[in-house]
Amino acid sequence: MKSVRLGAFVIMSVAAAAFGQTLQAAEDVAAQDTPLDAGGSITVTWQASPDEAGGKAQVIAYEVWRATRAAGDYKRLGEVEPGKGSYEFTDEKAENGVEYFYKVRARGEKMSTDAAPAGPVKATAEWFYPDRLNMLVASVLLAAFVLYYISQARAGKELFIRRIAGLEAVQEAVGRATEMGKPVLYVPGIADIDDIQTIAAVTILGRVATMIAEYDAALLVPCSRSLVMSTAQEVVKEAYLEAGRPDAYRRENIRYLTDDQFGYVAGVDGIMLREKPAANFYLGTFYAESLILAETGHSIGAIQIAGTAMPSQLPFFIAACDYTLIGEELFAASAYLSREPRLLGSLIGQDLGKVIILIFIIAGVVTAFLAQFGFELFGRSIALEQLFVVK
Amino acid sequence: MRREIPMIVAFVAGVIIILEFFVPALRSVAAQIQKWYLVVIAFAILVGAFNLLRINYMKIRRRRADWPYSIPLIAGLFAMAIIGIGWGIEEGTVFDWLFNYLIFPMSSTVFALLAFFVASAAYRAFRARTVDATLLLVAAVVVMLGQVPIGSAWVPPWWPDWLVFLTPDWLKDRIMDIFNTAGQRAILIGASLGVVSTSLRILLGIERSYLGEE
Amino acid sequence: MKFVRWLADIDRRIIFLVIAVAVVIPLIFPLGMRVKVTPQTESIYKEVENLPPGSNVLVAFDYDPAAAPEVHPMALAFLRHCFTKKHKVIIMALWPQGAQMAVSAMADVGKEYDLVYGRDYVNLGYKPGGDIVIKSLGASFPEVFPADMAGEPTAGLPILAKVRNLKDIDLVMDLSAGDPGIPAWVRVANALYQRRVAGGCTAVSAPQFFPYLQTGQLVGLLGGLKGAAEYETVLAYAGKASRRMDAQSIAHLVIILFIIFANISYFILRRQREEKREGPRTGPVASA
Amino acid sequence: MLGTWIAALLTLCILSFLYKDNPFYKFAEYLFVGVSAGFWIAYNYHNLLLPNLIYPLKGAFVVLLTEGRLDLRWLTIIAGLLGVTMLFRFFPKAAWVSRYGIAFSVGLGAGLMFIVYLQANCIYQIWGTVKLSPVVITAGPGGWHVDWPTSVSNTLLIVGIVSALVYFYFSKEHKGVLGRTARLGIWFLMVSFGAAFGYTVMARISLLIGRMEFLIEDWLKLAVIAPIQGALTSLGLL
Repeated sequence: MKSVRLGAFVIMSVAAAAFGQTLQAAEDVAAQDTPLDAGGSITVTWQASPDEAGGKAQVIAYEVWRATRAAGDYKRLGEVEPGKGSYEFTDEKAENGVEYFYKVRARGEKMSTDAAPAGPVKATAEWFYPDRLNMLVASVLLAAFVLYYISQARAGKELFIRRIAGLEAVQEAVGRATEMGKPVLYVPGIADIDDIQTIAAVTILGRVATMIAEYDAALLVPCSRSLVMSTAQEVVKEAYLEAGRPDAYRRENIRYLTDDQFGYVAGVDGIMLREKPAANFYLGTFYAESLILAETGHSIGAIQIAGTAMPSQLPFFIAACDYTLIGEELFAASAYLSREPRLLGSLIGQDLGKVIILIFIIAGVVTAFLAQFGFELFGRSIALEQLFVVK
Repeated sequence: MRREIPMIVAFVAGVIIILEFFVPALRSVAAQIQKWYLVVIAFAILVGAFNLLRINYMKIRRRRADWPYSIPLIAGLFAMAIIGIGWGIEEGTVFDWLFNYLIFPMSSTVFALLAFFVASAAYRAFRARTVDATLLLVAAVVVMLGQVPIGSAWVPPWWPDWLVFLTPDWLKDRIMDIFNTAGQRAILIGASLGVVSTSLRILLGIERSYLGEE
Repeated sequence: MKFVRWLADIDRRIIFLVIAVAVVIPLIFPLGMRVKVTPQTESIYKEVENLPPGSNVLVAFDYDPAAAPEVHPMALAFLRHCFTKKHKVIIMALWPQGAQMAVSAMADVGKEYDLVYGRDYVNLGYKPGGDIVIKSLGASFPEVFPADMAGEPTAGLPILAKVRNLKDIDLVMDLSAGDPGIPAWVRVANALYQRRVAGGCTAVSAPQFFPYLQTGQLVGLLGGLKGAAEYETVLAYAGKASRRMDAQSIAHLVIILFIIFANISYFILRRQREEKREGPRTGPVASA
Repeated sequence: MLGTWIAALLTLCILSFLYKDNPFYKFAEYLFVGVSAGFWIAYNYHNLLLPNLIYPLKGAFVVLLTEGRLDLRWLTIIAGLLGVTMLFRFFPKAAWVSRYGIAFSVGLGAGLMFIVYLQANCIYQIWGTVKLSPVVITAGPGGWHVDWPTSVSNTLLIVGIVSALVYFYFSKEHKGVLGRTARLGIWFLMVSFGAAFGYTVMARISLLIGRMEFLIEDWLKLAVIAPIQGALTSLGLL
């Protein structure tokens, strides 16, 4: 198909030349390595042929041709429709390190004209997004804060963490279940293990499971993802071992139901109605199922502790559960329950991050206010917001 | 060694993904390993399915309470999996029919249970016991009224503009724009710090309980 | 007093029954109330209205039948608007059942317009991977979707001749029921490729997207059934969403009445000093 | 028709849960868990396993046979190996092998979330906040004017965000100024939760409307009443 069209075009071009008409070429043709990519791509840009806007001859299309020598045999890569004024074409099939030349051909009805070739140009992979410097600074700073306080904690520095009511209640809930001789139900959310909230939930499960093993209550963990189930089994086994009760570990109590959101909810509701747990934990990523679980849990009289960073589901847990860990508190829970210095240290690092953010917010608000009166700093208008644009 | 090498695997995978954000050259590498994860999930689901089947099989064999219900479970699982893998899952297949007339109605009915639970939770929780509960209650009622046409139906057409702040419509928009944005934003920022430090702890092997015992 | 105590601790099944009745009655006997259009809806309408005819609009069907009662009417209204304005509509889905929702939407809307498949609209079908898919669209459409939903090659379709990658899309409309959805489109299509992104979502997820509206990452937002009814109102036609709003109104009133009863009984009982001491189980306790 | 009946009966089975646990709900629940688990197995097979493992390897194998060279797609074998480690969970003694698959997934997730949360939820949200001026001034014909509505709303937003962030401050006891600010933060959070709750009610009622429409329109009217009418008509009774 392509070769047929090409053949037809050669004939037309010859015919037009014979009639002595002219078609002006595209202007300002330039080729450069496509910025910020993994290589393998060159961007060709040009301006419209002067004939395009009401000239003698009409431009039907701009064709982009490529060769490895300026005078070499050009191969057609593709074409772009006219009508825009300035054009861009991305050659995605360039090999890294090879020098290329690009020609833009303005194709008219009866003839075509080539612009002078642009090049040589090489495709390369870039090693840094300059626009993302702010993200890099933020990442490095936060990481540094967290690591600094972890090392402080390791060195034996006393670290204070405020009371988190929801976590104080964990022991009470487990104790109650033990007294009543009923199981504890732990729902680690419905996301898979690549979700950090699930990972947080599973690490908290480890701390809770140690407590449960010590109290000798039963623990039920229905999972909606195989990977979560597998991880939960490892974590709970380890917890029972740590508590010196490896015999009490029941692998079959940490079970998979289904990946399906509502199928899973139906299953967990069934477990609640029949096993009648005295304490329910809902920690991790939750979507609509939050309230179905929490209301069913309430109807069987269980004490309920929830925690999620999903802003849309927090209201339901707040309304239907006894205690709710809000957002960041979920991520603090594992550190809080274990009291392990290294984990506590990372919490303090987070707090320092928060202080910096608050300082930025206040400084930004002040400068936004001043900017209205045309205040300038270092000869530039002071707009802190520019620092937070990530491309 | 049973923990160290997996920890290195986790570290390498995570660091590549983080670096890819800053280093364009790593893009295809990162895209590749993200695909690998999909393969791991595909294998893992077999583990889950086996677990589900085993527990229900044991239930039937040992005639535990409610054992007869395990039969439709096992039959349903095999039917769906075999039909889907064997004959495809596109529109118009048996698999699609089963989805439309078995899974979909049950799924959306479980979802719809929320209409009832929203009411019962509101009835129980929205009582003006404390300042917190009162704020929760007032905001919820105002927004609920502002949401539906009937909420502002009592406002007469000649209602003066300077009293607009007394209409549920207006109040709802302000509450959503100001209070809701403020609250959600604080949660988002706070949680992101928690996520960053949790990620770091995992990648650096400080938090490793997910790997189980030594 | 006995009644007040009964009211304070009502069997929740009575609440359930009342809710069911409140929803069913208006469905059978509609009331025909009017909805007020919010700025978030208005701005999507204007966005579509102001695009020159023939603009490329990408509509992502990221929802499944479960969210259809809310989101599907939005899809119908938005598609109608696009086709009335003669825009080209490129349909895709990040949710497995989204592509089929699109088929059913086109079956409804398509017959009202003189549309040619491949020229006026295309259904590219479903692609798993969320963010990653959108990111790849930034590079190339044909590479991500070598074939459309029916398995036909997309290479020859006139509508895709002008759409090579996301940069050729004038407006993205994401109809979303969860994840992947609006955040993914905002994160990638808007943040990385500076596309205009509008959203339609279930009412539950709407509040979390208000910050996006404020930062301009989202052009506009249709929130839940009300958003759909509002869009029907600006387009001046009465669809399913408008009828369902009546049932909404009654159900909302009923729930508010329940809340009022609950509080009345609570205050009467408290005055009688019958209220038990507040334990952890008696209400919303946020860790403070 | 058969489908509508099955769907309607299953809908009623699930709804019966609202009254209390009963054999109908139990049946629907077990069936639901089973069929949906099967659904996701088939789904993952078609959408995850085939395109990400089988097809690339098949393609690479063809290239090896026809052109005799190895291409990058062979790297997909690593994915296969990681996947296979998960299958070791079938053997409790060797279950630890699955840690490779788990660790890979956890590490990948940690890396992805690190960036995603930092960018979309942290930096962007700060960006949306730092540009707010607590007092908005506009230049008008008679000099500068204060735009009161926007000013009040901006001020409230800033106060709300700052105080709610203070609530999440862990390393000091919430007493004194800190305590009062955190308290204010909680109030903002509570209003935000109440609002989100109220806003959601609508969505939930919508879902019920959807189910009820199905029961009334598709099932009662078309699958129950219409055939009865038809039968009566054909018998000459109507």
